[in-house]
Amino acid sequence: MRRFWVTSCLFAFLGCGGGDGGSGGGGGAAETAPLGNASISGMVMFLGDAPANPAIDMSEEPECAAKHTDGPTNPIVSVTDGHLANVFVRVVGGLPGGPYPVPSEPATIDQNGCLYVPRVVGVMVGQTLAITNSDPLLHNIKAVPTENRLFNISQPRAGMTSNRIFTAPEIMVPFECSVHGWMNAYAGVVEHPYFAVSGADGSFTISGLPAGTYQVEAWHETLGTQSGDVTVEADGSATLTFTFGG
Amino acid sequence: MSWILPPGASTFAGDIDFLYYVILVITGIAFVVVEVGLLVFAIKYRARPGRKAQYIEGSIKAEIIWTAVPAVTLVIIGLMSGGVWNHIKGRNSIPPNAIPYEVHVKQFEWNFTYRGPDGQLGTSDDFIVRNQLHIPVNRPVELQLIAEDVIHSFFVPAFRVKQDAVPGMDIRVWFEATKVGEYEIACAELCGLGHYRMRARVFVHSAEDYQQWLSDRAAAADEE
Amino acid sequence: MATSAVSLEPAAHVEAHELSFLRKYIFSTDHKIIGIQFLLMSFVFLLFGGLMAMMIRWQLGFPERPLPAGQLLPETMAPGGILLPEFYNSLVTMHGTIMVFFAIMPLLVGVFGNYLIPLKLGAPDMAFPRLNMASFWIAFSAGILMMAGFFVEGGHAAAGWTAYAPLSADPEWTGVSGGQQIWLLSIAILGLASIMGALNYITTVVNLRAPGMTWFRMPLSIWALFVTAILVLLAIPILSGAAIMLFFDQTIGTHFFDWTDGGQVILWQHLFWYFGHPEVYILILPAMGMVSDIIANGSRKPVFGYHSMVFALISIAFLGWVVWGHHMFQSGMNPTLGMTFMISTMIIAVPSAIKVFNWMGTMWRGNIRFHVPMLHSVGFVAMFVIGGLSGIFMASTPVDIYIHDTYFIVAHIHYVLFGGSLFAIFAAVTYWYPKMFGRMMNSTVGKVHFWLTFLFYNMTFFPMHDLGIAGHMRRIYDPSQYEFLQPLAPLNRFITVSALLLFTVQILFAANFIMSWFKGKKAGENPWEANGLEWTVASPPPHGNFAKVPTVYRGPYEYSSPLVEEDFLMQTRKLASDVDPAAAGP
Amino acid sequence: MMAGVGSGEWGAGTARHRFDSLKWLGVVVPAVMALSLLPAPCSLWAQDLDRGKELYERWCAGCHGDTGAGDGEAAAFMLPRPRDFTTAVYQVRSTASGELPTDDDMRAVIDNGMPGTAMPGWADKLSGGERDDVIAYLKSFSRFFQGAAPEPINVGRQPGRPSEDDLADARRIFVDELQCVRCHGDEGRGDGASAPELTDDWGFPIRATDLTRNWIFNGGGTVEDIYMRMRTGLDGTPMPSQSDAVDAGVITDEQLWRVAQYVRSLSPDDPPQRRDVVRAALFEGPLPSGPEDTLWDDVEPYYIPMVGQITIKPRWFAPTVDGIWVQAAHDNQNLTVKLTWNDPSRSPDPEWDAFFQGIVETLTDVDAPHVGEQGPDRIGVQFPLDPPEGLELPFFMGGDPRHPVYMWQWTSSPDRVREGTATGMGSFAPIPGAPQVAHSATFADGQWQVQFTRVLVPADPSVAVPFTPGEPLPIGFFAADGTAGEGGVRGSISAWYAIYLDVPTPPRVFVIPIVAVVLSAGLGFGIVWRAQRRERGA
Repeated sequence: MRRFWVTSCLFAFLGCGGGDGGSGGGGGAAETAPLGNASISGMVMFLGDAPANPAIDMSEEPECAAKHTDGPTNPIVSVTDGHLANVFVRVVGGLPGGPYPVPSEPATIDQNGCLYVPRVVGVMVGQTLAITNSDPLLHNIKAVPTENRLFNISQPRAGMTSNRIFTAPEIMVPFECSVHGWMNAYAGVVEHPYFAVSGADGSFTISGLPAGTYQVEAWHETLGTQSGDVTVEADGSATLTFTFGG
Repeated sequence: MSWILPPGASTFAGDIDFLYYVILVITGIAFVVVEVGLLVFAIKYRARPGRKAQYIEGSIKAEIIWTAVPAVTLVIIGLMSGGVWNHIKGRNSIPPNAIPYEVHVKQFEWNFTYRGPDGQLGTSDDFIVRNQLHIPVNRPVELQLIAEDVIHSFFVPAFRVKQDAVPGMDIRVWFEATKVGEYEIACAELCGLGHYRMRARVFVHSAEDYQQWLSDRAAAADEE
Repeated sequence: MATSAVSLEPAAHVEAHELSFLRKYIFSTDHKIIGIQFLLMSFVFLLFGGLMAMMIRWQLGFPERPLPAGQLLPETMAPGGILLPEFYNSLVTMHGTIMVFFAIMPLLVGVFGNYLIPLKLGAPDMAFPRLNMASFWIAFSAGILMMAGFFVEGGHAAAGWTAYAPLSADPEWTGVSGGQQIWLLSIAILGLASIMGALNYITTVVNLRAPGMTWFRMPLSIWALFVTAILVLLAIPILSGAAIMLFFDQTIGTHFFDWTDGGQVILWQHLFWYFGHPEVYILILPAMGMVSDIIANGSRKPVFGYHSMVFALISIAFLGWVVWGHHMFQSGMNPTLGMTFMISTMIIAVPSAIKVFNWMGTMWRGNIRFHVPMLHSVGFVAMFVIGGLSGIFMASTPVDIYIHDTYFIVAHIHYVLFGGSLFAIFAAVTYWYPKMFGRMMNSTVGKVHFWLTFLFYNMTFFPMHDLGIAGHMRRIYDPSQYEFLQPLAPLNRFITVSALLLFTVQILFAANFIMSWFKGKKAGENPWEANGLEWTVASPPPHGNFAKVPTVYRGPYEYSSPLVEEDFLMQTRKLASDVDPAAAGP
Repeated sequence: MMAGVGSGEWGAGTARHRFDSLKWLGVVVPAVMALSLLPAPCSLWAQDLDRGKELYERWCAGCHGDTGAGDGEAAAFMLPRPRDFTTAVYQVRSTASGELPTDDDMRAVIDNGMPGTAMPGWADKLSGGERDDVIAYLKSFSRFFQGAAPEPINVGRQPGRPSEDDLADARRIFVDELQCVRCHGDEGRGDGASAPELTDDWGFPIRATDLTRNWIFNGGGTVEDIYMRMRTGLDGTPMPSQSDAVDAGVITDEQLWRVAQYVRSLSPDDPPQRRDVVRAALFEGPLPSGPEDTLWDDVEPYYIPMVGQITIKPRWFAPTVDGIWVQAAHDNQNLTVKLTWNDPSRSPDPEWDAFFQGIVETLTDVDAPHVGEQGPDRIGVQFPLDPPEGLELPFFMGGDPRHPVYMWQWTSSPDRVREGTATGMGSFAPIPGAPQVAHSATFADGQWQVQFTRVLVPADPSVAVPFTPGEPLPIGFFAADGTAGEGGVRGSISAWYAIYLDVPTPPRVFVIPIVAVVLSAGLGFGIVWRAQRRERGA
């Protein structure tokens, strides 16, 4: 009990958005306090043996191939001992009304080794999405949303950055690169800050929540979506596990 | 400055280059005649005080000549071209023994589909190689160009082959490489912001190398 | 237009009724003012188109090198001054569009159609003056709209001036939506203007010829403009229709060109080129006509084979409708059609050949005065020949397989449109400038400008043939991506430098044009000692052109006629032997 | 709420249901109308204590305590302490000193929070009705509210814009008559002579407000707010009401307004905007030689908000420094960075011992015992040691083992700067050898100004970051105030920002094209002009 009040009030004190890693300390300092500081953390598991990811033929893109020492594969379903990465988890029900503070740090996607990194990214409506090119060759970023405005821009040189802002929530905005057909990424555009993407170890954390019962949905590009309900005491971390495959 | 065509590497090169040089010579002559004529007249008949131009309204004979001569030459060129054109692009020009490939063309990639071991296209053992076309030498190949988004154009300068790939149309192009080696494939029709980089390569193998490559590749495809 | 007030003052005093400045120079119904309005507008667009060409050339000559002052361009076009591929495509598209639709076409048809037809036919004005005014202001607004496209989100149209579907039909492929739609709208609106103009020309030529001005006494320039007007009237509606169809595909979800929904991709090409090839002749016939006038005047000789020249014009106009397919040899069109189109294309070369030889014949045994217009006209013939001959390579379908969509085509089109049309335009502008503004353009500068232009022009475009022969594709942003193009880099740089020089020397023309307006030598009624009706009136001609309706006694090319002492004989001059047209009859 | 009213007043046990519903309506409709139309005081009767309690315990009790005594779980880590509602002593009021606040007053604080304290604003988190209920519940903590109807004091209107003389006079009153300077300091930075001794009515140490940052004034930063605070005082704090002075005729009401205007004038017109990139201006001439150098006047200052370090233990929740002004300049040889921040004390300072002790006693610490004695004031500037690959930055506090940072650490006593690397907060490893970072620091009127200067290219790039003009480099800050018990990792920190050393846009970029155009145009026109002259000559 005690610990919670400590953290809670000092978050209120700091007025920072949920204290997630780098941005936590001061990034949000300019923004208003979070609704709370309960957090939902959990795991995305994958049952059974994962489908093999297709190999990518990068023989015509030596600069990229060089960045993949062991033959490049397309991380569509990336499972490490039963944990599933690149799952977009977000709260879909039970939230008090907004508006929610928009973080000033941009969400980021990099094009590195002819792959989008990360493959799945979450971004808030109105938040900047910074798209960079780390490869010394032409990529074009083609987003074909349904709710937002489509764009198709090129980055012919390494080190280029383009910023885009989505104006409407959309699950998910698909990204392609027409030069490299295998390159895909997905951006989940949400109007609240309560989302996360499962890491390599399948774990995710959604923090800054007020106490309450929430419906949480997990999305995967090929394995579909799942949802679960979870109740968080005002004192933070409830856990939630999603299981795909099997 | 060179008006010499780069070396060709397919059976078409001979015919096309020959026609090209024929036209080059004919037009060259016409070019010289006209330009020199203009120059000579310009100097010879430049205005001089007290001299008056000769009042000539025309000459039917002359005009008939310089109507007939170009007309005839041009029609001859046309007829010469016609044969070659039919041989290359004509409806039934594709040799029966041509090896079929499917080429799925999209912004901004060439995806070449190869027959698997069963020697049939459109079966499960087909495999796709991106931006690489491997063909045997001295053997006609037939490409079915399947454009998936916009119009692209399959262009191999060394083979003197160019054919638009139009979405929604069944388009086939054939050629027969005559020199082992590696050549570049370009997209010749503006197809978007990556058009300038829509590059692929043709690898012309000797017959046995080709078989070797094919089996390696099929094996690799199996593992995946 | 404010400045034109100065130059046109002389016209003012003869005006029966004084008009407000606005009515006189802005919303004027006087064909001469409208012609000059077109002239100024087209020159501005010529400048824009030229600047775009310079950017394109820079990118090709020095890829990866920041454009000088490119930092002034927004991030979405050239971050750090280095052009982006999508912006490069927009440039390529707009260079073609601006030059064809807003520079050359209005210069030839808009300017000289308006200015010459009534004057040379002895008419007081166009048949429909207000329609005439409307056609200018509609064209003007189309131009503004077209330029506006650069400032919309997603950038300007990037599908080439030929706007091939589906690239132009679906924003998904280019990322351009607003720009492409603006492009289509602007083209459709411009089409309206062109049609208005064409109607006006045809009606005027048919109905407003002065007594004695029979069909075969019309100057070739008028013949050409007349034929052109017919082509415009028939061709432009097809483009407008196609543009509107594509616009609907873009906006309200029709599927004319959408192959996934029963549309036909290649339909656009057929529609576009069915308009497009006549368009090519729209862009060259008036030039041929005016050059014929000027060469006759310069050589002080009648045009060699006037009648065959006329028939050549007409036959070109007819054949022009059955050759559109030669733009599509490699498009997957039925190869048998390829054969027919090849033959028709070969045949259409013949009339052009006739014209070239007749021009030479005109100079033959002449007494050639090399005034600036004459220089440009001879330059025209010399360059047009190259453009015509290089066309034969493409006409031969097998050779076309190789050179189609390469720089050989680029060279060809520029030899026809720059070496051809633009030189003719320089000739015509300098030739009729005294009539338009009452002052001569300076001839020394004119000659310097001609020779420098001629030199740099050839340095720029002739090597492009060699690029094409080496297989250099057109419309590519960065040639260095291909191994087989890398050896051509030096040649590309050479071309770029030449192009920059070519662009720079045009300053001479601009300066000459502007300064002669105020300070040029005063011109008499007939500075070139020519025969046409326009030379019988003051320079510039008063409102209503002719004090009394002129009577025409002979054809326009009676130079060095044995009947008279001096070496020209005006169409209106009545000799003892002449009978009045009433008796003679047309 | 309708339901609430319905069940609460009529639903219970009456027999005739048809009439019930009618009566129910008869109350609810006016109630709803009242709620929507009437201002807070009148809406009292519609408030719902039960829900107020529920809301209070959910959102407020953690700090303010279940009994409202301001002794919640977290209270012990806060300074200033949460309000004790049982005493009904409220700082922000529109009522005379010692009076109860009106509901509007309480609502204002709940809506906007108390900037610079742990009290957040609730306007966008609780509905209007909910806040009314909470207010009702708060008042139930103290019997004083029973039947009380506090009246706002009536104040005149603000006189027009102050003239120079008005402000000068106001300044005189500020200094001599009302002697605000005794606590708030000569420059109003809360560094007055008696600032160190200040405690609130509960004996907790309390800061004299820094009057140069009106965006964190409790009760608002407008002239009206300031005037009202002066008239009514901030009950429970040393801030007295000046009404008596006015009534006694020591100063006129207008003069008080002028003072309010003067105080307002101490703060910038608009609160500083946080910007992500600090631009280091390019100097042609010499760089500023010290913090006082007037050259700094031309260099744009950037405001960097700071927050308590609450991630690494021991955490710190009540930092002194909540913002730093950063200015930077370079001359392609050296980069110089000037940091300016307000800190009432030049630590360590015996005068502040009491305050220091107060804090140490007040703030029970969860994580670690407090340092025994005042430490120095400290400032830290950090850069990622390795150029960030992609967009991955070191952990924003002192880096992490994989991504070390390069740091400048300055202490006020001894007055020195140390250069080093760190792989996490507190893990500072000084770079051996001669320091490359020169510095000079001045303290005056509760404000530190520290200037760091270093060559762009360090001797050993493996331990020190090179600064490259034209390439943005991440930069972060750490600050600690010794007299406030800050030290070690206790203090305030910033997120990552970026510093960008301006590069001159090569003038040729703009000049050459213009020159080229002018030249060639000039040439062209010149040629034509000469030709025309000859023409006329001929």
